[in-house]
Amino acid sequence: MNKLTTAEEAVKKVRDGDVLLVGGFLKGGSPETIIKALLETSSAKNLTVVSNDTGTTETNMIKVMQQGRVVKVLATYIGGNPVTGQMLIDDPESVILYPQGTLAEKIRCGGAGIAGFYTPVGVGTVVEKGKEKRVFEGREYLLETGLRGNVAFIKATIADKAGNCYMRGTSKNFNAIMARAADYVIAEARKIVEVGELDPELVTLPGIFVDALVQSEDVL
Amino acid sequence: MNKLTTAEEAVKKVRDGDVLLVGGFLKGGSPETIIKALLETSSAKNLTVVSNDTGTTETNMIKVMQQGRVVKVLATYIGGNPVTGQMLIDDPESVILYPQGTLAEKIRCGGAGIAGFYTPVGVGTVVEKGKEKRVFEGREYLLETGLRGNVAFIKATIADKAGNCYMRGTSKNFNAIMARAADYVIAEARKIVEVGELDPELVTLPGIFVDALVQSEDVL
Amino acid sequence: MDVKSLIAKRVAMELKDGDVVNLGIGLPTLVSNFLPEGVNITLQGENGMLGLGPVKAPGDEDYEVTNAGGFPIESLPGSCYFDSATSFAIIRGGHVDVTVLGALQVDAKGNIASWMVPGKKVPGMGGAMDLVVGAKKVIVAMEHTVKGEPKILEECTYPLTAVGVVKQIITEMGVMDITGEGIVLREIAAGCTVESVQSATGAKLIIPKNLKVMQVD
Amino acid sequence: MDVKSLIAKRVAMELKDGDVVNLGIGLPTLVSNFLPEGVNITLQGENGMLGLGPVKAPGDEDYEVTNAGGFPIESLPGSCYFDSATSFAIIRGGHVDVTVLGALQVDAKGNIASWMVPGKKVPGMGGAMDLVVGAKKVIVAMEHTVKGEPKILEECTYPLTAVGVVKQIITEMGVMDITGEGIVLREIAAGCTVESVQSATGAKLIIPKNLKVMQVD
Repeated sequence: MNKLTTAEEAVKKVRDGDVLLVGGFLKGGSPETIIKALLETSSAKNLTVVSNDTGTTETNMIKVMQQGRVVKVLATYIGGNPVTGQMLIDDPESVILYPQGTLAEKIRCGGAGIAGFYTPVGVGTVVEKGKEKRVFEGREYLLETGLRGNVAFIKATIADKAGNCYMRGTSKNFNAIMARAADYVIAEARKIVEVGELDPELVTLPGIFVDALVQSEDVL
Repeated sequence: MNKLTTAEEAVKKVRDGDVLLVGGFLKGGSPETIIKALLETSSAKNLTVVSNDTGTTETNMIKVMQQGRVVKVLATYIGGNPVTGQMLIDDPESVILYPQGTLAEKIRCGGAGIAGFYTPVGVGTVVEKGKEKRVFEGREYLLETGLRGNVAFIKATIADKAGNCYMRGTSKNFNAIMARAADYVIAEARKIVEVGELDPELVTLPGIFVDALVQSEDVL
Repeated sequence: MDVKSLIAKRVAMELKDGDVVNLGIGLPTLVSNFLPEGVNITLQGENGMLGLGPVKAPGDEDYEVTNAGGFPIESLPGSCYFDSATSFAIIRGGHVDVTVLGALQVDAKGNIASWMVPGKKVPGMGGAMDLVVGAKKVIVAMEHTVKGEPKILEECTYPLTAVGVVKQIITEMGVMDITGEGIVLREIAAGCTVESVQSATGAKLIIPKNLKVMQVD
Repeated sequence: MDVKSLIAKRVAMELKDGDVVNLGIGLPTLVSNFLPEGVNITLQGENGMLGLGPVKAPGDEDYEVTNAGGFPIESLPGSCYFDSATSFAIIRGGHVDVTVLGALQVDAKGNIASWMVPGKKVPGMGGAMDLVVGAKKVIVAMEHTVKGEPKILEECTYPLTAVGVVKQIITEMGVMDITGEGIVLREIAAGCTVESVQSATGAKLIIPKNLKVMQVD
């Protein structure tokens, strides 16, 4: 199964109203080639973006947001993207902030068939608003639920044509987990090799999770 | 921090009444050198053993159990160890069986500070007995809680002296997760190298989780 | 062809190119021997692997790469490995397309009993409960009866592995789909009659107008 | 020595050989410059790394190995990398010995407010809530006041990062432990008086008999 295609072709899967899981941590491991294709060749709107940070002023997501196509954001830190900051000011309901570990775990659970989990993080803060609080062994925890997306955009360092991805260093971040929690997964890779050329022990993400593989232009 | 010691020295940390998390999947990745030291040099009793399978007739855990030192077992499959099978017959409360993914996730949560999680596995079976059942989006789930141990026994293929462990192939199994969920972790490695000699990308288990490192006799 | 191979061969015809498949121990492991031309599947081992190859010959025993039965196996190009929590995140999360397993009993509601016989030594459920709940499609591959007694029932009497998960049953007598209305006999083995299949089955079979003969070649 | 370096140097003295430490952005990152002889620590980056080395010089920018501020860094021998879920499993699971971070406000109950000022643009909490709840010891390293106003209070007025998690506060005026009785001034900076520290503090300080002078050399 050769999953190789172009970013333009792959982003055609994004529909109006979709929830997009977008990997990366600030500039690190950000799937810029795919986001650029979304920016330039897709007209999908009313999008929800789930991202650690929605990038920075140097990355492409801010431009998609400037097109008014993103109506909701789920993130942990938005200090690098003033458009997201402004969205939160204009409509506090449009940007939901989570503790970083809670967002990561919500996504992991979404991909792992787990409906919800109890975390001690956020107890006694604004994060607990509207959430069930429960005591286990004398300590309070919040119930957080699993999170999935329609499409995930992720970046790898090396991928084979079956979609097995090696994500080097800290570029694993949200890339490795978001790819497991979306119905359709688009991966860009800096280098693409034949099946069998990637050391099995270096596979960060099994190829079964990847639907479309595109060559990264590595624009950062 | 050189964590290198002997198995005999390391198992002195095991106390009467401890919960032991024992890695391995049947013979694969079983920490036999450490279990052998427990068998031959420790007198700790009233032990609870958490293990995928409590090994086979060819591995050492069965001998520890024959010494009458294991009073409780948490496992998923015990078909390879007739002593565990007999324990279950003699006292159904002494052997708790979990679906394999549930046991794995309980241990992961124990190590990850998550008090509990909702899984659809086991609904409508004997596994649901005594557990909270809850509906999320029309589907029933069981609440399972995190699980931790006092001491973990694990096996690695290569470890550096700081305890960073590479577990090759399917030997990762329960080894990689149990080491994150115990107060004291003893790792045996088939090969031990200097810090810096192990490729960071091959580290299955960060060294911060390992307290004592011993040379595996690789008895299997 | 022996009965087990016949069943395995018919199961193999249900698999699609690209499917991620978990094969239970015993008869189901035979399925990979009978994949149709052009159908490449990826085998998942719940002990932590994707891309399982054949079992190794005795003497070449590497216990760091085994299948879920604990036997050393070959690793195919494009394979990878992971810990047990990650393995069951894959399974529970719906990323396995098909799981094929045997059963002690299956019933008209799609319930399956496959892990213990009351009064006998209990081996444990291993990964079976996770697999049947998590996989997108569950196929039970088994002999139609045991010692002449039906294994396909109106309602399972043994402790369940899961509720309402089985989509299809394939035996040496035929191919059955489990539907909201009950068990539909889609295909019948050459040499069987509807009456003979029904009499070997403990649940009422629905016989469709387009009942076909089970083809395994 | 400037005030920030002084604070960082005193914080470094709290770290023990072998500690796993997460340093927040800003002043806390300076701590690793001042580790005492014989104290080797492992730095954790919540973006997915253990064994962080120094920030790289501009021009050598590898965005696949960064710190949690997004800056390319060196990787030390014995380092390793992991995804965000695994990183926070490490943090939430209590495997980080010490987290050092700045704060907007800290109070006598160990509450900390560090992520938003009401009425100002909200950057988000990032990993701070997880870090302060998960770490075995939380040290707040900050300047004692902001524009002359106390940051150490009886009760935080800004939205909290977490409840009852701060164990120690280190400022240019002293070292304070948060106890069940309130804030104990353990060490006082040379040149300060108990009165000057108290007047810069919005909570009643408990002054122990063995109050020491803060040493940073």
